[in-house]
Amino acid sequence: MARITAAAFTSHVPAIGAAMDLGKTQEAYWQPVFAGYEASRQWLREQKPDVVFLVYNDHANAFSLDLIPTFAIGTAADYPIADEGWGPRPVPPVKGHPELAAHIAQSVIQEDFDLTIVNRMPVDHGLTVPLSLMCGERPADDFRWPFAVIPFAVNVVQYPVPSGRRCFELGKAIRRAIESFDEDLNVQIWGTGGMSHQLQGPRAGLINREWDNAFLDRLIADPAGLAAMPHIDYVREAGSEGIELVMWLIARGAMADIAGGPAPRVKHRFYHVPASNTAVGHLILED
Amino acid sequence: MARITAAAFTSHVPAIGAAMDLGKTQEAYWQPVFAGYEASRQWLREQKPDVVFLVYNDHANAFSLDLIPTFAIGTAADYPIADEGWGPRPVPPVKGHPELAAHIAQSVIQEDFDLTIVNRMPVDHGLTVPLSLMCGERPADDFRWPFAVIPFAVNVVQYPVPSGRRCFELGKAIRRAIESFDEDLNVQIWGTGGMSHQLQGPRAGLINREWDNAFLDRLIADPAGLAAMPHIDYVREAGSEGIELVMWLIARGAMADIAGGPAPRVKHRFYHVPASNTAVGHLILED
Amino acid sequence: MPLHKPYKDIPGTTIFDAEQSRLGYWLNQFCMSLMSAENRARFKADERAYLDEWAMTEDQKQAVIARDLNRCLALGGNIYFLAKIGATDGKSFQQMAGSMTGLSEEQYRQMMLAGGRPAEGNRSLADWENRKKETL
Amino acid sequence: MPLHKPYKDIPGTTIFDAEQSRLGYWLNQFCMSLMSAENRARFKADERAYLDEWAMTEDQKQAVIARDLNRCLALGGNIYFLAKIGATDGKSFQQMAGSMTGLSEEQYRQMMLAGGRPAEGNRSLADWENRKKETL
Ligand SMILES: [Fe+3]
Ligand SMILES: [Fe+3]
Repeated sequence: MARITAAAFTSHVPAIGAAMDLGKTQEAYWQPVFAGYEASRQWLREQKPDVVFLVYNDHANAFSLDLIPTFAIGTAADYPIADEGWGPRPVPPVKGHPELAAHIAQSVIQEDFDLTIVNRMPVDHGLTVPLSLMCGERPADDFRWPFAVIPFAVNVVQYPVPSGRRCFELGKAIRRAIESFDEDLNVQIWGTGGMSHQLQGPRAGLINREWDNAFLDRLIADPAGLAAMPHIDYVREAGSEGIELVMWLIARGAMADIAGGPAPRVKHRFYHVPASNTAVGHLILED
Repeated sequence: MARITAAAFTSHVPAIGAAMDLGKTQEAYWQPVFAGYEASRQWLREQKPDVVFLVYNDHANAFSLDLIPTFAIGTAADYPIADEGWGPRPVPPVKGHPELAAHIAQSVIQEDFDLTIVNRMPVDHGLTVPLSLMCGERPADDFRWPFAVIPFAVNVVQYPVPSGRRCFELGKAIRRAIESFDEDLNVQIWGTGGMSHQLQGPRAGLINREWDNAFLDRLIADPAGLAAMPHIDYVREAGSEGIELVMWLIARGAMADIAGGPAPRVKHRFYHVPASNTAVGHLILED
Repeated sequence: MPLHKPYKDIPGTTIFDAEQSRLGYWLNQFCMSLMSAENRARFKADERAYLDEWAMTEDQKQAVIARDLNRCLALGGNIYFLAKIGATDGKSFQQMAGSMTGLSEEQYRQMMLAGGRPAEGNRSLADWENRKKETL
Repeated sequence: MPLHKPYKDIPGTTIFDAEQSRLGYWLNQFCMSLMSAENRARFKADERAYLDEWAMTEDQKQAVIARDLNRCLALGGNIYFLAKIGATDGKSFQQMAGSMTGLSEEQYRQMMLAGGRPAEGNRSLADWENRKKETL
């Protein structure tokens, strides 16, 4: 039986990917960011997940205004790396897990989540930066990610985006789906995006350290309460792009305690300002 | 304030479109089918809706296997006619209602329906055949449809399709959304597809007159009960493509009685076998 | 626990679920390409060459060339996609559906005119098993 | 009753809702086209000619040519789409974001290093109104 063993949460700032791709990780500006992920890389090597269910948002790369799915699940065997305008990142292509992905899609659609199923989709920094942060640079002689990935894209670009509560409920359904899959798989679920940041308008550069840390506290100890927070609070307190944090509630909703199990263990917690325009937040919870 | 004044239900058999396009409507085979819609055409001319919210399914024309939305709402200003393999039907292009469509999308997404918003989409016989049946041939000197259309595409091609109950609940939410739109609009909602038919395999040609008529009876008098019917009953009793009938529950769920108002008036009811492989069912309910 | 698939009990019917969809991905995408007149012409000019442009299995290509729609279904095809092959051949949906039933075109047309295939005796695998026994 | 838009109260911020999306459809689709190296080269070779291929308003074209991102936002642009213009120019996301704030690139970078723009005083239109009054 497949089981969710841990959840990881992390910002997915594009500049972090660029810093890795351009060999700047030891520069004074970037060194503290990457230091915050050293323990995580070690942890991930030990955990050896078979599959990561990776919740992120596309940033106008796979989806234009022609078609905007609220929730899109990737059921493909592989996903190319998007050219976001700077050329594609020099990272390995992403291998999917079609069987588990299709199983999850089938299960949660039957639980009234109206997913869009996607079989062709380039993946952007929202998905590849978390992989880079957590896995480190991929060596030329083993240029692949060490596990399969199920991309799960959430619309947080055009309003209205799904509510925190909807995301949290979806997480619960995803847990049930994964746990009903026959094959013995070690599955992690990652929530990405955030923390506070605003990339647009005269208010760009907004950072709210206090609010971000309260968000992390509540994500650990009061996720159901946190899921009730309305969108306007995210935007007002954490910047227009801070809304990405609703996606973390999908991963959190998929953990054991929400299904009546024991509370998760906090394996790692990290917070840093700034990375480009953004506050970096990171959390690992083990089930 | 926009208001839903009526719901119409009809099969959307492609051969019916072909019969109209090829001038065969007076042939003995087709004459009874079109006779069943004469009263409807008169009724529609009198009703003069501003907008028809048209629930249908795409038949592998707008959506390939690359991307399969469970529910897709069209918010575009216009929609071209699909070339389904025989060349596009010679019918007018479809004008949308972007403002109302976007309003509905925004409203129901906030009510936890995970729609996909679509701004570029060719429309196939699922949408154009009901328009042709209800409006009649369009004269060369007024080659346009007499109202705006909001296309609402439901996945009934790849399993799992949404449940009857989900469709019915969505209809309720669509009603609330339409009634909260500021402009004074006469809106109809149409449910299309069905009735019993199976297009594939050694069992192709299945028709179930008794079941179809019981479906019509319950759609009128017991829609909530009907919405509880599981998919397997549709497939077993009404053929593999009979599953399209779940879409009728969206339109039915949007009617006044479901929101606590009076029961609808049955303006017209028609049933005929066969049109090509399919039983033709048709119903007009006025609020 | 694998997903519950009650529809496996319907005789003579292939439900297009995620499993079939995976199997038939390229077969169906090939069919989708026949939505343009240009591709239809290219396909008709040299079926084999056109099919070889797609990552389909040899079985799938053979089933398409043979216009064996039942085989196409078994190999992951979906009827709405497959219909585009029939459209390219100038066939109606009734001709396509009939071709899968073992009836002649005229027999199928007559069956439909007479009210179609009844649900009675066609609801379950057991129904078809029983019929086979009676026929023996 | 029109939809409730509480986010209209956030200062210096344009929330990309359905209304903005309609306004900016072609502007954003133009931006999306810059995802291919070939299109980026064509755009750089003759911006005006490239823009004229799109059903954008003259205002939108002018705002793009001027690289006035705030104006682009007002005309329906979304920042993730607009970022592709910056990418084409070889700009980082920080340079783009900074360009909308009225600060110099260096001032913006320093503000971020010092912990970013505080939420305090930037939560509502009233906050900004009050600040303006104090400055007078
Ligand atoms: Fe992001
Ligand atoms: Fe249909």
